[in-house]
Amino acid sequence: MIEGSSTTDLLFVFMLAAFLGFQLIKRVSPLLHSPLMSLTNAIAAVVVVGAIIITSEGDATPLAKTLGFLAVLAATINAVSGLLITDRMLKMFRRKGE
Amino acid sequence: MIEGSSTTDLLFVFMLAAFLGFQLIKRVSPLLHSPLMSLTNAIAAVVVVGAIIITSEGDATPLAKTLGFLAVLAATINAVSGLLITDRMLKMFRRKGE
Amino acid sequence: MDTELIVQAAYLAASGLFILALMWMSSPKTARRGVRCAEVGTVIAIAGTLLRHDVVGYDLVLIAMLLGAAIGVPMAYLMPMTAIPQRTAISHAFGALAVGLIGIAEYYKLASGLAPGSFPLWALMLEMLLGFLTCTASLIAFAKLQEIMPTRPIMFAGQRLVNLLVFGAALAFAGLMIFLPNSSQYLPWFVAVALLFGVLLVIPIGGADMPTVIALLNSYAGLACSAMGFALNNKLLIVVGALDGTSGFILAVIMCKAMNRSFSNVLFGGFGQVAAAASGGADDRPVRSMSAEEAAPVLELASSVVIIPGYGMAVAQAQHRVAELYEHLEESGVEVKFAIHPVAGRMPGHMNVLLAEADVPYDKLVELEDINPEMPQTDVALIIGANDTINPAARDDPNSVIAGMPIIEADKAKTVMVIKRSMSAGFAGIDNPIYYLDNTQMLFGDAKKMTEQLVKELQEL
Amino acid sequence: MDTELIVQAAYLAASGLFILALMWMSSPKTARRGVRCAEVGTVIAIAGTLLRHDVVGYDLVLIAMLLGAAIGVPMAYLMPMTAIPQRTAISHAFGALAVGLIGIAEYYKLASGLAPGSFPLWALMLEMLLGFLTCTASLIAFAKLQEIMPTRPIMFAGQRLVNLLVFGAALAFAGLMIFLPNSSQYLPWFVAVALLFGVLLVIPIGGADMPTVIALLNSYAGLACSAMGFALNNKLLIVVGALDGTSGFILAVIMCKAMNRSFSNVLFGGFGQVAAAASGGADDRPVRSMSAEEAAPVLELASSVVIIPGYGMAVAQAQHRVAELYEHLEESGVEVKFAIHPVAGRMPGHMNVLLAEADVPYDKLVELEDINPEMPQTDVALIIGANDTINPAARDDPNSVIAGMPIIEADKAKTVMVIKRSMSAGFAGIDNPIYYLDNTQMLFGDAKKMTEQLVKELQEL
Ligand SMILES: NC(=O)c1ccc[n+]([C@@H]2O[C@H](COP(=O)([O-])OP(=O)(O)OC[C@H]3O[C@@H](n4cnc5c(N)ncnc54)[C@H](OP(=O)(O)O)[C@@H]3O)[C@@H](O)[C@H]2O)c1
Ligand SMILES: NC(=O)c1ccc[n+]([C@@H]2O[C@H](COP(=O)([O-])OP(=O)(O)OC[C@H]3O[C@@H](n4cnc5c(N)ncnc54)[C@H](OP(=O)(O)O)[C@@H]3O)[C@@H](O)[C@H]2O)c1
Repeated sequence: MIEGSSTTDLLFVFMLAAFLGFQLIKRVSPLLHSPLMSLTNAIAAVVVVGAIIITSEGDATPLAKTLGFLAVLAATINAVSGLLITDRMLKMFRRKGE
Repeated sequence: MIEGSSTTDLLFVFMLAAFLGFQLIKRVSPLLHSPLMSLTNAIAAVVVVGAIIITSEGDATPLAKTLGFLAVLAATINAVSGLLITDRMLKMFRRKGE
Repeated sequence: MDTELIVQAAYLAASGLFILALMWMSSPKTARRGVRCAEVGTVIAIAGTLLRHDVVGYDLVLIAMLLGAAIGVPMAYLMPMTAIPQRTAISHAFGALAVGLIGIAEYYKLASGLAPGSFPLWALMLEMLLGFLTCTASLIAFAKLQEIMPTRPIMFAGQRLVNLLVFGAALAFAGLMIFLPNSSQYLPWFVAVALLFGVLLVIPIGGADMPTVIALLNSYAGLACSAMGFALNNKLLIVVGALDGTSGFILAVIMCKAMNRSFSNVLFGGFGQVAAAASGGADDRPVRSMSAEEAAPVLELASSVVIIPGYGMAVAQAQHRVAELYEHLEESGVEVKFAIHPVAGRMPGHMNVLLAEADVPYDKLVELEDINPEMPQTDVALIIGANDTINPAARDDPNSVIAGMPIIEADKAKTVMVIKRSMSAGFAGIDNPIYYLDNTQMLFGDAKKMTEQLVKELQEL
Repeated sequence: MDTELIVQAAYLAASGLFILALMWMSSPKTARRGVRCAEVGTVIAIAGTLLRHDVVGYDLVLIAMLLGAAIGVPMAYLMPMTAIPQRTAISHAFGALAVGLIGIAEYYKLASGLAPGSFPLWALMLEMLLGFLTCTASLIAFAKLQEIMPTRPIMFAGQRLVNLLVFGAALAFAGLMIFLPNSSQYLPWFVAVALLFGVLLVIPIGGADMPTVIALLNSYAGLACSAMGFALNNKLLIVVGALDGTSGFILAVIMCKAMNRSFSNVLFGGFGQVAAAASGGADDRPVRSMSAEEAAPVLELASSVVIIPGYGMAVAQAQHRVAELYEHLEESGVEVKFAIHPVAGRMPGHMNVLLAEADVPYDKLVELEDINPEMPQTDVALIIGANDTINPAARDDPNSVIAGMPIIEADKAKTVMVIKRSMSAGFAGIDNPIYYLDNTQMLFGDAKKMTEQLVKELQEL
């Protein structure tokens, strides 16, 4: 197996994901546009993955550690509050009689 | 740049394309299910790409050349007839007054 | 390195174009643009491949492509629209054969250099298995649709066991070739077993169920294409295969749903027996019948008519006459609509293509969910060669073999007229209570002749 | 090598889960399942990352995550629903900051090892540019929404030129750092210029237009995340970024369409001026007004009432009272529906969230296209704090600033009742002819107080 991916691999992934995002979002009911915004915002907090790597590498410089720490903190706040608040909003949507 | 892709790259591409296919096909109007079948069939003829490589490599064995030749032939027939017939079908769909 | 970049860019562009092609198939207004995209995509993919530095001898390829085009073009223009299901089947057979043959060539080329049990070997074996079984399965489907072979399910004692053994053998050979290096001597056996399995898979299925099988084979062919992409490290093939695979799968699911059959029923073969078992029992209750002469004034005086076409219209090739009938009625101020059941005919969208061919505008074609609420206000429901798709037993009789299948509720119209040749049953092989209702009139005769007569009577009125 | 496989599998699974999450957001029935998926996806992504063999020191990461959770949880539960737009803005600022900071750290680590002009350098610079500009832009948007800053557009002479120069400077620094090895001394400058550019982008935009800006910033944040994925060779980040980017983009387009504004109008900043220029001109034509006491019996006797909420309901936090009013009317046998305009309020879906919070069942909320055909048969259209979204000038007056914006045709109802505090204009700053119609009655007052009174009167009837 080859480590790392070629640029064209990454471009394929990006193109497919963009088309997919387009199809998925178009179908979201306008009823849910507010929770959608807060969900995508929360999902984007997955950049925490990059922040973790930067912070905890063996050869991380103090600067990298500081920046990484802040990034992990910011991303975690987003992920946690974003997901919880989306759920809180969605919990309120009820059909008649539910 | 690294030549060739890792297996996980390919799996990412497959997963995204499958999700995308699912979203796209679900939206096709039932009116067009027949042309859709013949279009996807025609698109699949892109395996001709693999057939060309097999046939025309410098070190291709006679067996590979024979098999490749047949494969190119079969795939080309599919591509050409499939695309033309899909278009022929679609040309017939008209709105009132068109 | 630079040409490699161009090749990859070509593949990326081609993938994007194929995706756009499917996206634009969502509506008849953009669908032809979609086909243009697919054409450009194919050309770009081929051009990109010819640029590759490992591609050196062009002669054979060009001869094959010219020959292919020379066969493909007339094929596309001469094919009658009624033969579309057969064409799709035979075309799957060709496509799958190509995949299988490429698999063989690759195996001879690559296998010795690959580690036993490595991923590309798995992909190669899957590619060949799916390719060859789809090839013969599609051929059988073609033969059944073209009625070269008996369309009834072919059954024999111990069939399940035989199928299982053959499938097991295919897996065993595949396993040997994946884990034992230099075991290419098994390849011919493996191919033979895969081809045989394809035959076994389809023979127990009745001819009328072939459309579902074809959609499923479409899906298998797509998976084979993806497997080839995995083996050759080609993302374009993976994308196209995945799109194709999901397309076939979803169409098969839609058909199953519209027939209220379970999907596993299809996946594990062996259906069509239901239809074969229950033979069409026409019973002795009286029915009312009418001649074209009597029917024409009723149609003319109606303010709304819903035409419900079915398989009979396709068999009789009556679509052009039906279109004439529609035009005459519209001219006399009758509001005419067509009600299209998702599985009317023998393939998805069958009625739509035929009526489009006869120049009926597509905004006159209404889907099941939209037309049913209007049926009670409809003066005449004119059924032309449809049977199961309007059978009220599906709605009313929980013991019917088609119980739960959604139907067009023609029986709710004020008057029901049925054009068919006899009292015999449709595809599901069961009786239809709608024929015995008080408001039903049978117009016995061939769909084409009867509509022709109706048009003549209308002209004379 | 083996853990690498597990890590990649975790990323693949997380991507799939995020896709499912968005897929299930399509309907309120499955949306909560979608959030579950997103949660599991995030956990899997983090767990996979912690397994990587280049990740060795856990302490800092764990502290940061615990701290983050300790801040995030109370934030989520204490946030009032009316503050959602602000929260989204500040959360974008945090997210984009994280992306930018990671970019800096990566640059110091990787840049010296990369060839000048190579692809990862491009990706890194794009990541930082988008990250930092989104960060300050979101902060300004937050400040405007929270009214810490003046909400009116801030303009100065030569603004366009300054913006252009700053953007040019950012590109110049980026170019230097991409093509000249060891030019890390420019990094602080680059960051400063990117931060400044974010500020400049948003200050000329009026506070009321912030929702569109926020959607667009969501899209930028997504692109930054994808760029980071390209730089770090991480497909999960690319997928998430692309999903996020398209989501923000599509929402922005939807908002623009519903306001009949061109999209470039948003992209190049500088809007909101229209609203600032045309000042709300109340003219002297007479209007009819009514007290709650007079209005209650009219509502009670109606057989159908359509409630049309707008920004005023949100400002007054009147949703709970409105829900009570709805219940009372339903109990007295009146058929009540809510008509929801796509840009009513100040963010997409604003009214839906507020009414859902007040327990109005969502099947009572009807979209614009579906309610308009019913308006002429409606007895009372009760407008609560909406203005532009029901302004008939958009339909009738081609010279209006909102000409062509789709509206809810409240003026077609038999009686129109309008709850607002004065005759002053709405967001677009223009007069509304609906107030002067013969069938219109104004109910002057705060939305919350007025609905409260209506409920009281209804109880006493
Ligand atoms: N569309 C698909 O994708 C698909 C796929 C798989 C299965 N199927 C099955 O196919 C069936 C389709 O239903 P359907 O209502 O369209 O048709 P149907 O139930 O198969 O009935 C067709 C009727 O047409 C009559 N007919 C045959 N030839 C005729 C002619 N020349 N002139 C006039 N009438 C003629 C036959 O009666 P006479 O012999 O008395 O004339 C028969 O009753 C469903 O059961 C469906 O499940 C469809
Ligand atoms: N939703 C979005 O995503 C979005 C995004 C960007 C822009 N916008 C814009 O926002 C506008 C939304 O339209 P809209 O019809 O909802 O609202 P609007 O046109 O902004 O009008 C709101 C009305 O509510 C009244 N109001 C304010 N506070 C009130 C209170 N406490 N009690 C009672 N009434 C009160 C105001 O009149 P008084 O002062 O006389 O009370 C005002 O006329 C559109 O122009 C849209 O283009 C929306």
